[in-house]
Amino acid sequence: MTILASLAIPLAGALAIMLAARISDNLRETMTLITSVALAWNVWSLLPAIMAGDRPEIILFEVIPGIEIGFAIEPLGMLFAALASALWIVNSVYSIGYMRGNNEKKQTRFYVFFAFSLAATIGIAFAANLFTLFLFYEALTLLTYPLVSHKGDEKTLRSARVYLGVLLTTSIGLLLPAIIWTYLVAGNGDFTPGGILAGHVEGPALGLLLGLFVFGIGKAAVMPVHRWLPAAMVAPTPVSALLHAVAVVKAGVFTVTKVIVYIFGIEHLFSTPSSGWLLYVAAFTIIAASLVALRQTNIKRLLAYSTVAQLSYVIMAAAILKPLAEIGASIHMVAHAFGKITLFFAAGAIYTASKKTEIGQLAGIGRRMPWTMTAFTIGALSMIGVPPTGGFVSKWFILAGAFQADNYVAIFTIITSTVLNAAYFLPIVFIAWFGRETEGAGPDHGEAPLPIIIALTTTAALTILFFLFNGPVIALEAQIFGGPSS
Amino acid sequence: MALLELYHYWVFVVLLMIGFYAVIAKLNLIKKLIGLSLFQAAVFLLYITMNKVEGGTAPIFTDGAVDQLYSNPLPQVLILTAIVVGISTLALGLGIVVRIKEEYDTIEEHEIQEIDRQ
Amino acid sequence: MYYAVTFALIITMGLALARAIIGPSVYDRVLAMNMFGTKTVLLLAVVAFMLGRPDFLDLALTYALINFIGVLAVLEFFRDRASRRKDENETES
Amino acid sequence: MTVVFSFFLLTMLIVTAIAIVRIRDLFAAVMLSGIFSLLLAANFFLLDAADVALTEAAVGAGISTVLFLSALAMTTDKEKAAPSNRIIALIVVTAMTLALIYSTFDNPAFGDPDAPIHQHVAPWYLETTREAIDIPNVVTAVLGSFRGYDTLGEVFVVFTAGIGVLFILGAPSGKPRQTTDLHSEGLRHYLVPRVVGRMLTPFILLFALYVQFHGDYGPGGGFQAGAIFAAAIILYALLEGEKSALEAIPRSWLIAMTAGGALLYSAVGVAGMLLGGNFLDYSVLADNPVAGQHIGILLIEAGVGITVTGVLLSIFHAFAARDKF
Amino acid sequence: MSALQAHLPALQVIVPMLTAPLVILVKERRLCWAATLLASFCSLAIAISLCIDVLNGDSIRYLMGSWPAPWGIELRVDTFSALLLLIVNGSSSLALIGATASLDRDIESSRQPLFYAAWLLALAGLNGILVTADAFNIFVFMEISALASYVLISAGPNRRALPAVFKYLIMGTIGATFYLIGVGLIYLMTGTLNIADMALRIQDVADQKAILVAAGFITIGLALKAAVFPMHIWLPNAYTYAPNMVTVFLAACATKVSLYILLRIDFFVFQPNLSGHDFQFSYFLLPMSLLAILIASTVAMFEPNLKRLLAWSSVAQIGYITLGASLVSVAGLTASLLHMFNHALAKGALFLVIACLGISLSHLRIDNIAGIAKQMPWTMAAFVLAGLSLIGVPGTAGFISKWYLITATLEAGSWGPALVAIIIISSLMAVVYIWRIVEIAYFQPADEQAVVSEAPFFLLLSTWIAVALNFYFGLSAALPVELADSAARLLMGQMR
Repeated sequence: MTILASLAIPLAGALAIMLAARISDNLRETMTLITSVALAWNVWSLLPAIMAGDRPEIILFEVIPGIEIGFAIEPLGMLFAALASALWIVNSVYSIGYMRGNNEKKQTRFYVFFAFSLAATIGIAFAANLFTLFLFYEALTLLTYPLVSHKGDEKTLRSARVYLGVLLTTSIGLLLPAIIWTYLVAGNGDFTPGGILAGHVEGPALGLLLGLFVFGIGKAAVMPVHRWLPAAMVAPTPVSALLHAVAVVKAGVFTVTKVIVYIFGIEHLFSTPSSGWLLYVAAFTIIAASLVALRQTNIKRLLAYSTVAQLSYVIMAAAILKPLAEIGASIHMVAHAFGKITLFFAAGAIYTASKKTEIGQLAGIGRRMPWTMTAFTIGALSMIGVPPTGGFVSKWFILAGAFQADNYVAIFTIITSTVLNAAYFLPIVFIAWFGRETEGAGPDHGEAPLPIIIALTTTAALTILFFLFNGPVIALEAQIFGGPSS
Repeated sequence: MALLELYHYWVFVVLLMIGFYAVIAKLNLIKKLIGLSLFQAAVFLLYITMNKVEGGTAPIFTDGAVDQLYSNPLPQVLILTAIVVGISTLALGLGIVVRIKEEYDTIEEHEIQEIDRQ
Repeated sequence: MYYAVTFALIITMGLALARAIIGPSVYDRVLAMNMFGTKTVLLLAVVAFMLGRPDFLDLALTYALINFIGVLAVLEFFRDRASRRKDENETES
Repeated sequence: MTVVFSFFLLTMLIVTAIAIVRIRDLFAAVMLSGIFSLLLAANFFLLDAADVALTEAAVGAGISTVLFLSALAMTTDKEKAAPSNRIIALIVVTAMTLALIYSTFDNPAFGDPDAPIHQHVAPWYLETTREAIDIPNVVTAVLGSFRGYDTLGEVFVVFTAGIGVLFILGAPSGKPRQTTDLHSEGLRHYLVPRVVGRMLTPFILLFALYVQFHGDYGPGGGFQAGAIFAAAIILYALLEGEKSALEAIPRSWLIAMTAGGALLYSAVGVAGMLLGGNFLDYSVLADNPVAGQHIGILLIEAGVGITVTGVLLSIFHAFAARDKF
Repeated sequence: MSALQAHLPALQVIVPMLTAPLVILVKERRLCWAATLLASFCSLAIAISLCIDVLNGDSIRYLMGSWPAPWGIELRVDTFSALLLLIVNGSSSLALIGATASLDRDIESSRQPLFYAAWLLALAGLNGILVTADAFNIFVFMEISALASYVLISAGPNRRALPAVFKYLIMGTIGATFYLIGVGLIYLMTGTLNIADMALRIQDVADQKAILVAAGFITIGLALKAAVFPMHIWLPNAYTYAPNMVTVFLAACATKVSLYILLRIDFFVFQPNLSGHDFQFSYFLLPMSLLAILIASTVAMFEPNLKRLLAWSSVAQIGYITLGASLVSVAGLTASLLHMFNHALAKGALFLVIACLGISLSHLRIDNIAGIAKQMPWTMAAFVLAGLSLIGVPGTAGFISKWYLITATLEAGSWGPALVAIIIISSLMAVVYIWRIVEIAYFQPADEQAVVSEAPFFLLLSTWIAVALNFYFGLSAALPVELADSAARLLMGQMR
């Protein structure tokens, strides 16, 4: 029942928001907060049972014989749902400040679709089989479209078209055939520990199927299907946060990981040489995206490319196909979420306060906005992987996995990209704190509105706290993969 | 004699194609409808040709005749229906042509297309 | 005997048909059509006897009636057209 | 010997058809198609299809000629010389002709009594008609009872065409036409047609009734009777003018007839259902199944006749009324 | 009750057919509408009842006039016909619920009784085709429905409806006559008109030349009526200029019934008896289907007129249906039949939206609807949702058929992946032409002067029922899937 409640709460919330908006804006935003807290409460209440090894599941109904809509909770999905629902609270607080601070129009539509998107995200996280997952995956694409195209001018529409186009093309064109293929050969698409394809698909065909899945899940933004991510930068910052940290890209890498673990099966993939290409593609994406990020001058675009690179960390970690690396993948999802949401919040705070969007304009801004830039710095360090931030933990596990597999490509990639990350983040931090502000370059401004500050401080704190207290997450994930001790 | 007997079928084919030609090649709408009725008439001929039994007579019993062969009544029934369908279609088609003339002041297909293109 | 009559009728029908096709004036065609109808009635009557089914003379009767109505309709239309043409000519000149 | 006669008639048929297609005067084309119908009907008669011959003559030479002429009166009677895809059409048609003629070589020989077509269902009809329906005209038996459902469909096809023409020609016209009062006058001022026509009209009506009720015994039946009945009224309209014809049978009656005939037919079918048989089962209409069949066929033929008369006259009036805009 | 139960196949036709003459005797147009609606709903109830019966047991037979088949006319309802009966009666009922506002706009009240009668006749004709087991009887009812639909289309408010309907009349009559020739040739060789009996007796025909010609005539004739590419040229204009409600009704079912006859006769009579016919059938249908899918979708992407855009999309969707059938396998046929059902749902809903728009807009060009989502939020929301079903987004009915179609093509062998690619490309084209409309309706600034208000309640109601059905059958597709699967097995079961 709790599973269905998790789905129903955001939906009911959307309705409540719609109705509340007729009365007053304050009520509408209160509704958003209430809904997000209720959802988080509900999702987190599932945690103890899952930690204890329980696997609740529910079959809603049978669509066509053999294909059901059903939900089942396992550690990976639990982690994702817990993450998304928690970050939604923070994001809601931030949204209130951002939307008001920038006088955005059609705010009701924004909050309603935000709530809908969360419902779809929870659906993805808890899906019990490929079909259900695909259903919510597509729903998420469509429900975020109004958010991405929020501004509604010609340029935004064009970018939103790219967003929708790439995601729909890949999902209908590659993911759907892959899913149907899976159902055809395996008879079902249930997520089963150990995978369901062993004995059905072997050799080169397996590599092909993996390709269909990985490139079909466009949300994972593996090159060359990453184009939608920079394009979606036209959206308001809370939406970017949703895309990069809370829901969309996380849904992508989550789906890839889940497919690798529960459909292909790590063992089966590891024993099939033709699937090895995935690691190289992920490694290439990491390096290439980092190089592109180096040359960006717009903060949000830089962050977008950084996301492309970080996502491929998860993919690469999953593709190492060793338990430690898999744990690293799931932890990196969390760590990156905390770090990246902090960075976006900071970028949005700068925009709200000063309307600045370019890196060159940031000189000396640390003195005007100390809270914001502190958070930004923490986020950047986490991206690079410097202790004491969450990013360090995940890189540690991934490296450990790579050594376990004697995978030197992965090791080399991680080291190179760490250097590159440092190369594009540290200059920003440096000029923000130590650069000299050009005279009369912009309006006089101080910190961003209070809700924004609260939100970004919270996430920055989380980034650091995750370094200190990551035990439960590892324990949770160790249930599937066998922990570091084993 | 065999060829003479196949002649009925050939006439069916030739009439069918004359009608078909008129329908596709003629641009005057009324001429098309005339062609259409020729086209259908050919089919009537096909069916009625089938119904004939050598040495038979129309399937209407005559008093006192024993061992009389009768032609097949079924195709006749079918064609009675088909004739009615044909005239119904024709009436409807002509109604439409009259309305087209009122609206477009022409019943030549290419001229109508010309007007619509403007 | 029936055969000879039938042949004669068919030949007459052929001639009437030729006139109907060649025309050239409307009157030729109307006359030809009328004549053709009459010959068909005769043909039907003769054939009915030839096939030994004289009860089919009803059919010939129908044909005669239809033919009469058909010719009248043609004439009516023709008169209509003639007067319309005259109107058009008058308005034009 | 009839085969030889057919040969000539069929050849004339083709000649007429070609002439119809080639001739540019639509008026002449319509007259020629009247001749075509008569020829076709004569052929049907030679092929033992008396009922069909009767219908083809009444419909092809009578009703459709009148319809075509009404339409021509409102449109034009000259086909314009126009660019057309004649060559392509000719090639397509020739190719199809050759292919079809090739396929006919395997057809069962013309008139062969042993052909499958004459062996399977046809003998059953002939036998069962004698036993179960007991009327001489097998065609009427098949039409009215064995395949009465088809005939019901046929009545509704006519009905659809009727309401269709009323609907289409009931639309408001694009532009008003100049009023010519010629039609309403009719041919009243011409002595010979008027006298002959007046004498003939009652006889035609009487003959229509004969065809209607003699359908069980000879060629004829509801449809043919309806067509002849309508033709008689049309003749009256031609002679005495539209207006008088409408006074004789007003429009509302025609609508009622159109609907009433169709309803009568269906009602007979439903009655069969209510009395414990299947739809259109006439045997249950009377104590004696054969008598029931007689009643059923009589009633449905009446329904056919009424609807056909109503529809054909409605169509005729719809065309005629349009002309006087 | 059980006595009535036995008569259901006959009543399926009689109820709407008998109401037609009654309707023209009534002068009051609302009364006519009510009678038509009532008859349509009765008919729908009968169809549902028949559906349940055939799913529980064998096919239902009914002897007209109590004469035994093949001498008398037999009615036979099996899962295949039941599926189509649901589509036909469902779309008619749905369209009628909200029809009044739209029809009052297009047709003068004096002519409305005739219009409703023609509607009922079209419905009766389509039902008649679906329940009969007699090849000639099909022809008769085909003509009733065809003539009635010419009348319905000619009611279109634009004068261009007239040439469009004339073209339809010519092509439709040619198609029906071809069918008649084909039936005649088979009758000549077998001596019977009952389809089941034909299939039996055709085996004894030694020489198949005439049968082959008959198959050719029947296939081409029915393909003409079903608007199979490239014989679709009558369809776009006929659908565009018909009154909006008529488009809802006919677009959802008319061409599908022709396809029904095509499949029924082909699979019952020709496939089992003509050697190599499945190959000929595939090779005839497959390329045409693919061309239809690609070309019609391309045209739709650039078409400025909303209705014609959807009409072109229909041509493409017919391509999907014939593609499934051309695979000549249980999976392919299931996909094909399922898509008949699901496409009727999606297209019906979309044309209902068009009808909503047509109430306040006189021109349905794509630039006329700029920003209209603000004035007509319910209408455009319905458009988006129905559009998703047409695209085939999961959770909608359209997805279910796409799923089956891809499954079937993947099973088809070496051709499979290429066919899947084409299906997917055309799905993306559907995204383009649907999204083009959505974007303009939602994001372009509206013309401030235009006075546009939301569509009337009943029209919106039927639109949203259609949309809801799209989602219901997208999430719980057991009924259509079961029907389609059973029908496909029935068809394939005829092959030996």
